[in-house]
Amino acid sequence: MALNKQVANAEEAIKGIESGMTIMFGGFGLCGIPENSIAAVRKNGAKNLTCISNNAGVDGFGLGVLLESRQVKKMISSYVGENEEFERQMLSGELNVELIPQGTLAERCRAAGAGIPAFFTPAGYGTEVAEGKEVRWFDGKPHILEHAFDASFAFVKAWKGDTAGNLIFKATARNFNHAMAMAGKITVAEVEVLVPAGELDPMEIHTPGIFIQRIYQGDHFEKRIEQRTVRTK
Amino acid sequence: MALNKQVANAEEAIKGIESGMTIMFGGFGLCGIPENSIAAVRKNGAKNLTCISNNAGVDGFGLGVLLESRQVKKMISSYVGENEEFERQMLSGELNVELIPQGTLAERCRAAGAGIPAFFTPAGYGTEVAEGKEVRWFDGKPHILEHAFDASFAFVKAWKGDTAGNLIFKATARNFNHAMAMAGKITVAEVEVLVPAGELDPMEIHTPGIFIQRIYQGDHFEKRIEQRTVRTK
Amino acid sequence: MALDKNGIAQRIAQELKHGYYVNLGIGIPTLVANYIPNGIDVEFQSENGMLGMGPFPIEGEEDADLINAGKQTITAMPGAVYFDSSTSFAMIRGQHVDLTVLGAMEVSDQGDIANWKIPGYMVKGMGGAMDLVASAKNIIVAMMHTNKKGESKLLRQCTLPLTGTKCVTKVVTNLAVLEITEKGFKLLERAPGVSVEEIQAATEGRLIIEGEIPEMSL
Amino acid sequence: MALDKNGIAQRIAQELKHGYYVNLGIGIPTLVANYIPNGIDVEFQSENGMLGMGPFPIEGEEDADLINAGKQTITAMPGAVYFDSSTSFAMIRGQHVDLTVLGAMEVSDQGDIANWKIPGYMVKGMGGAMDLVASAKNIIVAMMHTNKKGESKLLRQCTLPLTGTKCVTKVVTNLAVLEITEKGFKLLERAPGVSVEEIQAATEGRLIIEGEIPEMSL
Repeated sequence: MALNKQVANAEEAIKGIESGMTIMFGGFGLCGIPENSIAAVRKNGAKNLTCISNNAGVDGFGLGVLLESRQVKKMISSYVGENEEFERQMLSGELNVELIPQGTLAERCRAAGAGIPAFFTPAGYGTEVAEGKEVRWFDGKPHILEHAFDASFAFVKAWKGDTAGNLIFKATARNFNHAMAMAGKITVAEVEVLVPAGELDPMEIHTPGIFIQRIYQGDHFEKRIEQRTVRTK
Repeated sequence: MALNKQVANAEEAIKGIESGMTIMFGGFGLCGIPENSIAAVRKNGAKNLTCISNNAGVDGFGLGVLLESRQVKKMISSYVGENEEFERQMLSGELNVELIPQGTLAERCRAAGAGIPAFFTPAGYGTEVAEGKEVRWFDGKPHILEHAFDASFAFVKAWKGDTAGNLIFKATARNFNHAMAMAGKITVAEVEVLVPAGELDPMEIHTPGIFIQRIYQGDHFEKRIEQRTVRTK
Repeated sequence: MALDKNGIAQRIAQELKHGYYVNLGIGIPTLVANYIPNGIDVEFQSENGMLGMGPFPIEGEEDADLINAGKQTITAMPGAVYFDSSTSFAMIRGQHVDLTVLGAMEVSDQGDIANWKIPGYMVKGMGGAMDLVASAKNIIVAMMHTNKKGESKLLRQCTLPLTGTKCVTKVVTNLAVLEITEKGFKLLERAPGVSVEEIQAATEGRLIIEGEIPEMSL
Repeated sequence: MALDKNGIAQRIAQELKHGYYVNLGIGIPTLVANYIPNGIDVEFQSENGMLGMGPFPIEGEEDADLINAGKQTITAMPGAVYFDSSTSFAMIRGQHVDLTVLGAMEVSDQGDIANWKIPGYMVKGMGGAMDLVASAKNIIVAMMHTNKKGESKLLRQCTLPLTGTKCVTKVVTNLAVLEITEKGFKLLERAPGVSVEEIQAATEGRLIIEGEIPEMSL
């Protein structure tokens, strides 16, 4: 029998979250973010969180919600624009921000999930990102040593999921969700549609259920669009 | 417009293969092996090849075909059983064999495709696989440094593909084909069914076409079964 | 009476816990799948690229594209998923698999394991064994207590080339269940009718015998 | 007459070759997609996870799950494919992308680039730029030749924190097309009606002028 990872709701899914933890949040901009888990963490009230997320949401949505409630001590991201509260907290020194190259961010997530404690990448060589890091040349090109992340929880969002934790993402909403799902010690997946194990085609699954500890169908998905750009017919 | 990687046949697909090259071959056992490309390399006659492949085929099928014709100088594999000609050449010293852990083999392929020149893994620490390799401890556990492969060609086999090089694999025939597709300087994909770009669902593709330089529909797939095991109804 | 291979597999199956992901090696370990206790859900990982491995197919339904790591034709259970080799070993290296069961030629009383190479013989390779033993949280070795010459396979030091060091957690043999501790093999259970003395005589490595040693219940 | 942003994009589009995979940064680079020469097939990579990016959607057909790296709603072309961020940067780091077009605040005559941080100002982050410039085989910078104060952005040494070193291959500005060589910026083309002297005056880094410098043909 397939293993059953289903939990009732977001509140149950985030059980164990405590102040001071390091948590990953999937998504790129507002696309594919774990809205329901974020709302539950807000309600939970855990403080001094270190959040690993490519972006930091916008005012009032996405991780912006946890910034407003002052639950975040540190953000580890590649790009944090478009958020006034973020900017205020960062400039006032309330919020600690570590900016790292986007590919390094993704690979440090995958490495954490894949049991690779460290790897060499060319990204950031010769920049302040490389400060204090080991440099080694391979094939005539400089690289720096980067380490796997260590996160207690990872919150990810998928389109469809089954009770065994298998996930399918829609379009570009896959982004960081896959590698972060691999990386969390406890990975919580929220999905738009939850089906019984056996209903998804095993060839169409993007993230195998072994990486997922808890899965639930979200109550509500706002799926806000950050930059609505259109053309005329 | 999607890019067009289609070539007419196996002969055209392997153009550029030369004696002394390092070549990757996808597949696990006889499952998902690039039968048509192997046959074309046999016909081409290039010698002194270094072959990176999880296994070495069986007598008369898979890479066994290139062993029979004495085209292989060196095999880099994780497991090489079930092949008498292989055993004969290895014991006589005609064939050089480098055995490496299967996970390290897979990760060295992915690393090659992903621009990661080297990474740390715990596999092989304290064994002869670690001899001469850098050891470093992370989180109280010893790891060894392993390097990305460097292969001129990679031959992979998929179930369906489109003219843009996008690939879908069937069941466990995905195995090493995905990471090797990423790794080859020139990656050649043979598929059972080739369709025009746009006919595959972009969410169902396993290997993006950017990793594939040439694709063709194979003439004939024998798809031999190595261990036919069944139960009675 | 000493266990046969099926008995070893049956005893190891008692180590399965509800919710485990399990990787079974070739040989005796494969038989463990036949003895899953009632009420326990586990999923089998096959390192060539699937989770949710099912039994062998019914004759005529074999699929060349669906095999296990032993290259045998198999089937998929509901909830199964396929993936590529680098993802498969990401699962293994990243400690997402809860239990690994492997055969061995030798195990040392510090938990070293040798199971891939005998100098002087044709070496077929380590396959995925080195990745599995280097990373798995819980590694149970399934093997006969002695080799065909009657020599102990539970040693003070392995004599064969190692597959991994300080990694085995338990050993289940035809004679006994033993746990690897800092001080050596701790005897946990005897096979039905096998005496502590017989086990002691068949064990070259340090053997810890504390109190009454119960018989296995199968 | 100096080019406007569209003119810069149009000139860069001439660098596209049939069969290229291209990553376009935010700003002027995005406009390059509007000027693909006839008969040339290229595919656009968006580092948030797709190949085969198409134009903006028709109003009412926006999909929150389908955006580009600038977080704009987009569409997919036939032959498109979606993937996760670690695979996306595997493509970039592994040099599978043929051409990267980026904006910049400064470029040095050794090919260093600064485009992510101005000390004293709010820093938003490097996004994927550091990965792109560290790995791409062919990096073209699209920018104005001088900043708003009229100061050259083509320098002997960058003054701002670097994004990458010795990586830029060409610079296309409102005034000129320049190639990075070992000896500095080699002037290849002038914008229509712009003189070599004007370009020289606007270039702080070493400028190499050899022979007659042709005007761009747009």
